Amino acid sequence: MNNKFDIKNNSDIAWCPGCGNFLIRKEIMSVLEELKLSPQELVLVSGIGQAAKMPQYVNSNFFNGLHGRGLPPATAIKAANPQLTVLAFGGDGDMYGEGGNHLLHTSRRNPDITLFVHDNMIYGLTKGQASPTTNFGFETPVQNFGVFERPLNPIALAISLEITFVARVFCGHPEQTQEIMKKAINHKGFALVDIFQPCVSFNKINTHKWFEENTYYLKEDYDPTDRDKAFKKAYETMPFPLGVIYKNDGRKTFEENLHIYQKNDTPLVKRSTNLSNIKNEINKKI
Amino acid sequence: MNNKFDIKNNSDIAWCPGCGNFLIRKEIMSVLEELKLSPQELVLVSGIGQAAKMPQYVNSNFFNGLHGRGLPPATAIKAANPQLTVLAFGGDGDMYGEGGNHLLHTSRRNPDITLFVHDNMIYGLTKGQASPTTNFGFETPVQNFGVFERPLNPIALAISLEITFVARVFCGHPEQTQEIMKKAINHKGFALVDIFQPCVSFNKINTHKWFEENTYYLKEDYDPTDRDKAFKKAYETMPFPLGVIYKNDGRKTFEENLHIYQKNDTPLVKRSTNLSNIKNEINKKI
Amino acid sequence: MLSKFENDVVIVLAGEAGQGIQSIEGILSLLLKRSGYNYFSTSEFMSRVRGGVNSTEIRISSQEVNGFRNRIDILIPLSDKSVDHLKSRLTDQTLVIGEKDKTTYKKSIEVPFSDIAKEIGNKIFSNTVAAGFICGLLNVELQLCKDFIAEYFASKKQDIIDKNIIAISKGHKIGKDLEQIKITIDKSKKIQKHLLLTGAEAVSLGALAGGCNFVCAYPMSPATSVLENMASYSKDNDIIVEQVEDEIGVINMTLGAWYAGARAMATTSGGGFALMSEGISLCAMIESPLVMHIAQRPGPATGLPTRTEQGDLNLVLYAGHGDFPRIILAPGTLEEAFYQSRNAFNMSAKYQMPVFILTDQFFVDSKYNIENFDLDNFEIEESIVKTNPDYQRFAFTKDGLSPRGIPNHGKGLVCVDSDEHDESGHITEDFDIRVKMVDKRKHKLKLVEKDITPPKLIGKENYKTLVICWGSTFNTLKEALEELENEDISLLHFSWIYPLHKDTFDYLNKADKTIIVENNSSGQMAQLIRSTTGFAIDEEILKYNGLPFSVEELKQKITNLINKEKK
Amino acid sequence: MLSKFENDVVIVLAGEAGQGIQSIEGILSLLLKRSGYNYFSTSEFMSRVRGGVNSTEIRISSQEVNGFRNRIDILIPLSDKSVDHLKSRLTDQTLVIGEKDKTTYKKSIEVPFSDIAKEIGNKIFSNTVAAGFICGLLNVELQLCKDFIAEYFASKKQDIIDKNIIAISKGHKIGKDLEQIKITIDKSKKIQKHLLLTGAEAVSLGALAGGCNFVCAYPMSPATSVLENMASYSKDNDIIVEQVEDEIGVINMTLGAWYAGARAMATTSGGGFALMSEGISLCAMIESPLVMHIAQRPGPATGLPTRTEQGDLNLVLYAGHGDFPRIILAPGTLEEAFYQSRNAFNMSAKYQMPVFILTDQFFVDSKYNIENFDLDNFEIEESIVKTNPDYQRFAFTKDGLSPRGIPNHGKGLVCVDSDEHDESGHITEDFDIRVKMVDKRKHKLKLVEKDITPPKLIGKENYKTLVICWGSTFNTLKEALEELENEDISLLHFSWIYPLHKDTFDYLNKADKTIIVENNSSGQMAQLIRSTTGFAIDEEILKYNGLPFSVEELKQKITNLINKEKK
Ligand SMILES: Cc1ncc(C[n+]2csc(CCOP(=O)(O)OP(=O)(O)O)c2C)c(N)n1
Ligand SMILES: Cc1ncc(C[n+]2csc(CCOP(=O)(O)OP(=O)(O)O)c2C)c(N)n1
Ligand code: SF4
Ligand code: SF4
Ligand SMILES: [Mg+2]
Ligand SMILES: [Mg+2]
Repeated sequence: MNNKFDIKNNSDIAWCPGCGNFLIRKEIMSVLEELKLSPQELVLVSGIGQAAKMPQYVNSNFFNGLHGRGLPPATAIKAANPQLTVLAFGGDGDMYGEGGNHLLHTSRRNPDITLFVHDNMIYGLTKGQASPTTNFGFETPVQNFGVFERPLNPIALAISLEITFVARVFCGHPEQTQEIMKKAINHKGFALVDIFQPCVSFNKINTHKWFEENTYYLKEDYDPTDRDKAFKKAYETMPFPLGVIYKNDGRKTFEENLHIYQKNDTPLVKRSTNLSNIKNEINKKI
Repeated sequence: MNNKFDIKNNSDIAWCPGCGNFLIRKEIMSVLEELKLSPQELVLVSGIGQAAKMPQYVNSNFFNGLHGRGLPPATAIKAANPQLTVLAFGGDGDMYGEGGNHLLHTSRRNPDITLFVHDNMIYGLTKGQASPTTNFGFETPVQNFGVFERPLNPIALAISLEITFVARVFCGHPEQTQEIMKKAINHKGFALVDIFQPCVSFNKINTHKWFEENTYYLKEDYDPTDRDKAFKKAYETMPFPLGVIYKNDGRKTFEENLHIYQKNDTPLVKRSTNLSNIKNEINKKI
Repeated sequence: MLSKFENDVVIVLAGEAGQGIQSIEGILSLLLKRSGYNYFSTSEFMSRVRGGVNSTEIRISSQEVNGFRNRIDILIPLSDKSVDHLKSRLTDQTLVIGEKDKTTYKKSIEVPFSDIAKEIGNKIFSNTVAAGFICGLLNVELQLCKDFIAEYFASKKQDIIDKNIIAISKGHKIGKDLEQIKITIDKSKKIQKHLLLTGAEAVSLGALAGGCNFVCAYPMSPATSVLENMASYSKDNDIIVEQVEDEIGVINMTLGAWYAGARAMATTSGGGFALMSEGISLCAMIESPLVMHIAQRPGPATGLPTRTEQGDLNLVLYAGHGDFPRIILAPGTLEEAFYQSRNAFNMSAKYQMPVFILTDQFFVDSKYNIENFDLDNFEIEESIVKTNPDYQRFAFTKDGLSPRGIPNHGKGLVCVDSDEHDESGHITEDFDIRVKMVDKRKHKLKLVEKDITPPKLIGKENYKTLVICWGSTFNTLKEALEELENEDISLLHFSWIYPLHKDTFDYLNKADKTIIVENNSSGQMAQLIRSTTGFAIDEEILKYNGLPFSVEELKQKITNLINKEKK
Repeated sequence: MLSKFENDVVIVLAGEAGQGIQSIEGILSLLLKRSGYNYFSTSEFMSRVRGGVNSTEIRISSQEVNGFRNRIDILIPLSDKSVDHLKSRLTDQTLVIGEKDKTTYKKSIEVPFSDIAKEIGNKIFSNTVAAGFICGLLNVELQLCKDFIAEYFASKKQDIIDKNIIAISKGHKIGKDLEQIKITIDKSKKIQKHLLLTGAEAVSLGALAGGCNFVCAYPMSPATSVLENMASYSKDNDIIVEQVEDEIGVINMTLGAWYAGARAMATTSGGGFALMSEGISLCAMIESPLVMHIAQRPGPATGLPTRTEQGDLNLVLYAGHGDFPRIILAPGTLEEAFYQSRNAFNMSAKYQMPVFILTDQFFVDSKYNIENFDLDNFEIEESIVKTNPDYQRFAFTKDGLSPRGIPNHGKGLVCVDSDEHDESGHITEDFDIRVKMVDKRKHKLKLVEKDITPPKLIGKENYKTLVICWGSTFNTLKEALEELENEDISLLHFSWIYPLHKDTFDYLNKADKTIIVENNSSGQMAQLIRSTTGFAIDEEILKYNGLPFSVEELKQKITNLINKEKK
């Protein structure tokens, strides 16, 4: 691959051979190149997990933070410097488990960032415990009687939160995935792309083949701006619909709503402090 | 009031005169009495906030824990002793803000507990900052340019999570509220009752009158088991629908799913340890 | 009988939450300060929005004495339970002034605030009457009062303004004409130009002056006031203020903001800070700057949420897993709070480590007048470098600090990672790099040494007894020792807690007897001193009922300890 | 040339994650132990599921020596990079045995494990061949091997079982026939009856024996194995095991479980524990029992997630806001791990305070044989009382402990509150009750004193040099000191960390020289000792590259320090 987002030692990647993450990486790099972004203006943000290692393997700025905590720094980075393109990556455990509360509230803020969740329905890095999206009945060394908690439906959740762009893809379909990734990044506002990703080491149920067999694409005439329809789609399983399931344009972003950007779009980080304003503030106390 | 759930020094209650919490307290006490529960078999669990003080003012067992953290202990208490009736109380900040992640995942477990959220659309105890449900444009000393985050829609969220009983009431309507409280407690599985509650000290917008004027009751023929319709209702505002908005019977509860209760319904806390089993476990290591 | 108060009077307002103590105090503080009085106030309140009993102490004095006094000279009870609530602080000299039913104490003067207010048109004016009354007692110029009231209520309707002016005038007259009381306190023109600040305001203004432009917080008493202040400054200053969903979001957002190039601060209390422990560890690993204000309240858990304690020092010292450096400051005065908060930003940016400003409820809610700040000779240091294509965020350098770049400022890439990483910021499991990175982070604490503010010695150098304190107890303790007039006792106050100043041991070792005063139950500062220097402080004066020390109590306790020794 | 190994041989398996080192070790450990060898193994691995290089050390010895050895006698490399990865541990004596392309080291013996496996039918049998080979080297009875394999693969198809039996036999033959190696190690029948356990299993079985019946956790290396063990026990024992959404949920659920009457445990590592800090404070306030296992790994932040360190002692000592008591244990041996974990439940229930069991990756992943446990003379203490109608959860009592009731067990009500509370558990702001409650909680630490396990002294009583350690470093250090054969040096090991045993100072003070050994970068135990006793330990041997100490390295470092002194 001759892509400016590729890294030098790309043979050192710590994922398992055959892991869906390799596909996602290739796809996102293509998209970034196609979008003519520069590594400098791009920031990849993530938590911890196999998915969350993505930033390490893309030539760009990155903030690879704590497990579950990708969204708060991503939001802050975008707010402090809206000229950056900010993409967040995480696993299903990372973003829907440990970090669930940030997902709820990031949706309320609607920052102009894109979140990619590598949904392998398992905790990969910690070697195969159930994640919030693990299927009912799945046995693991911890869930040794099989998972009985209802799997989280991230699409329904996202729609209920009115996340302004909600899509699902399967990384085994590069063309379609790239198309949707592009749309998600171009979308103004918070976008969630739930990526079906096979974990070849710990998820022997939801395999490449399984995803292939249990997904289909939304038709051209599907209208993602219709929330009611979107909900219906969100609950479809076996096969699961792929594509942009819900979309809600026109809502202001977090950055746009911030007072400091109302009249002046210079990024906060490029402004300097105004000493006389500070003095005024102090002298109010006389 | 001559109710066995009333407390001796009920004149010492730390809420503001006129606060909606007094109504909720009265309502819940009536319901508890009506349901013929005993204080001993009842456990009220809460976090921190004005709403979360409720257990202090009801004559029963209680676990008044940390801000945002009511649901995990409630779940554990019910699991350790399913013979107890476990009710959780919290504020909109408590349960939808700080504690949001537990709401997501408690819904997946579906323990047989009831959650009452006193939704006053404000942080009461900390004196008037915006909560996750505060209305758009509301000004506070922190949100001094007005709230611009989209308020959380707890009903839509709850339905998307398939919480098995989702209702909304206005505490200013004791009769209807008690009816629904009763249903919620009797419901087998996790039940959420979002209670519109005026905060007379810090919320001068969403007042008793406002709630009165901006709510209506779902008709008798409304079918709460229809998820699609429930979603539609969830997004209705001004007026907001009151009543049981969504219901999903028949799902197994957390306790029912636990291996230890598959063949034996003696509460865990009443069982004693079996030394020979332990020895067996140890001797497997020879 | 005539009650005389010379050079210092302690007036206490008491009443239910919501009755308006805060607004009376708000009016009085500005009026008294502007008319040239030294002003000090502090409040204690219950964890409720209405009801209960709260009280605010107001001290007016000829000298700048800002200690908390137990003694009450004049009590103005607004509710029935007020006198009972404060009974332990009433003396034979105390005068209780107020409405009939509330003035049953032995020395009482009835002033029907409410009736007067009702005459004016509404009971709500009674607070203004009471404020006027105190101004009258203190001979504040009537015109000043009237002008001030017009200004204070400027946003209200004219009718309300007018009636408040009547109210203040009526109260003023009663106070002025009252013959049973004679208060003689010096005023000064200098004071009129002073700032009048709370601890929270001093911290907030300091942050503003230090270039803070991003504030994240989740509301929590007693730290919320700093959040609210920063929000108020954001009207005229470029500051992003965001209330976050929880404290974990707060710390992670704050770190994201610094990463992008902002100068960010968070404010919280012990319980919220506990939730940030993991994030503090991230801060250390990515060598991010971070300024964090922590206003302590009594724990554990929810504890006494509106009261005061110095019980979170250990938490702040050790929060986060793994070994890493940090700086902890604990201002004793408003000046220290301002300058420390201001300098915290440069320092944190320079050393790329967290700087904690540790206050408490007593400190943030206390208010007094101080000279205006010196803003010269200070610059917001441009600690961010423009990156080259081969930029490495964690480069090993001679001086031990890796130049900090931010995204899209130069040709390089800025990569930070919570895993152990190589110089470029990428994950590594190389054992040697690991060791070098740990050493690099640890070494920064050495670099800080030259910046440490030494502890402040009050009193003679050749003391016999050394009383040690830290943070908010300073003013009260200083006053107590001044009143003891014992030349052999000096005071050592730490406003820079960690790393401890190198002279600490020598200071302690010189004394025949050492006494530490801490507003907690275990002597956490004494433990820190011992673990660092090995020095075991002889005596501890600890308080942990949720209230601050008073001057009287400290005088007593120190005297007891000194006498005990003599026996 | 003949390689002879007497009484002790260190065999290291190395290869990529996923290549099967663990399964070879799994087979070998049981086979060797069951045939009467003293067995020790420990693993180091990268934070990845496939690829990289990991290694497992297996020691077989005549004596029970369970220290980590740096020296490798026989290396079996399964991947190309294995030899390079371990080069610093190879000596002139080291033999590298394996496939052609991997045995380029100076002393190498080629054994074509894969080719043999392929002959049998599939490359995957090569691990069994390798296991058989080592058994052959060690003269394990072939029949034992075959029987064991049949048992081990019992759940597989007969064809697979058969082929594995062929594989082990073929490997065995090669090993047995190999003339270049002669290994002489004593076996013993006694060992056959021993338990073979990892640290994680010892902790887990201890918890089981202590009556643990509720386990909450969020997966986190290296603590997950305890969660998985407990889950496996839940098949035949009444245990609720729940994986929670996050660590905050974990701690709060655990406290809820205790409140209802369960005996609950959580297991985590430093980062997860940091998130529980606020919950620990709640535990203290509601005086709940709590047993928490914390397996340390190198921080800060994500750090080196699969490696080892003792860097979280300070966090565990001080996590949570406010002042309150806790107990910290850190087992040095499997026996200690079992008994401490078992006793933790009674102790925690009795004193109503958190008990932390502090291990680390090295400890939980190490495995060796020990005598079966003594389960007599121990009872799960019924610490729960039946409540009366006037029951008060936080009653002030003579002995300082409030009898603990649970809901619906008796006529009383059980009320617990994170705010400061009165005896009945209801919110209070009464200043006197506050003080009494703080004192009551604090006093429990005094009560604990009589239960504290004293530090263990190995060596003569009249030592000149005292080497101090805690937790997992015990076995390695003990072995190092034994080999030094210096009568003047004794070892003092702390398995009970906090509160420190009262004799600590005397032990230290008796020595001419004190040396502490800690697997962290700042000497956290030394700090604790200093802050508690004032004693400054002379020398620190610290290691923080993510690896455990080895016997060789400790011998060297201690010798250097002793010689330094002599100069
Ligand atoms: C606070 C905290 N808790 C737990 C962990 C351990 N941990 C690391 S990754 C992970 C989950 C991985 O699952 P997922 O997020 O689905 O990512 P995947 O590896 O499957 O891509 C966990 C639990 C951690 N690093 N930090
Ligand atoms: C960890 C933590 N953060 C913050 C607080 C402070 N706090 C107490 S109650 C509360 C919010 C109250 O709002 P809500 O939950 O809506 O309850 P209400 O008082 O409105 O009933 C907050 C932020 C706390 N106690 N603990
Ligand atoms: S464990 Fe699963 S998700 Fe992780 S790298 Fe391997 S295949 Fe991919
Ligand atoms: S602040 Fe609001 S919610 Fe709290 S008690 Fe007062 S009125 Fe009720
Ligand atoms: Mg996953
Ligand atoms: Mg609220």
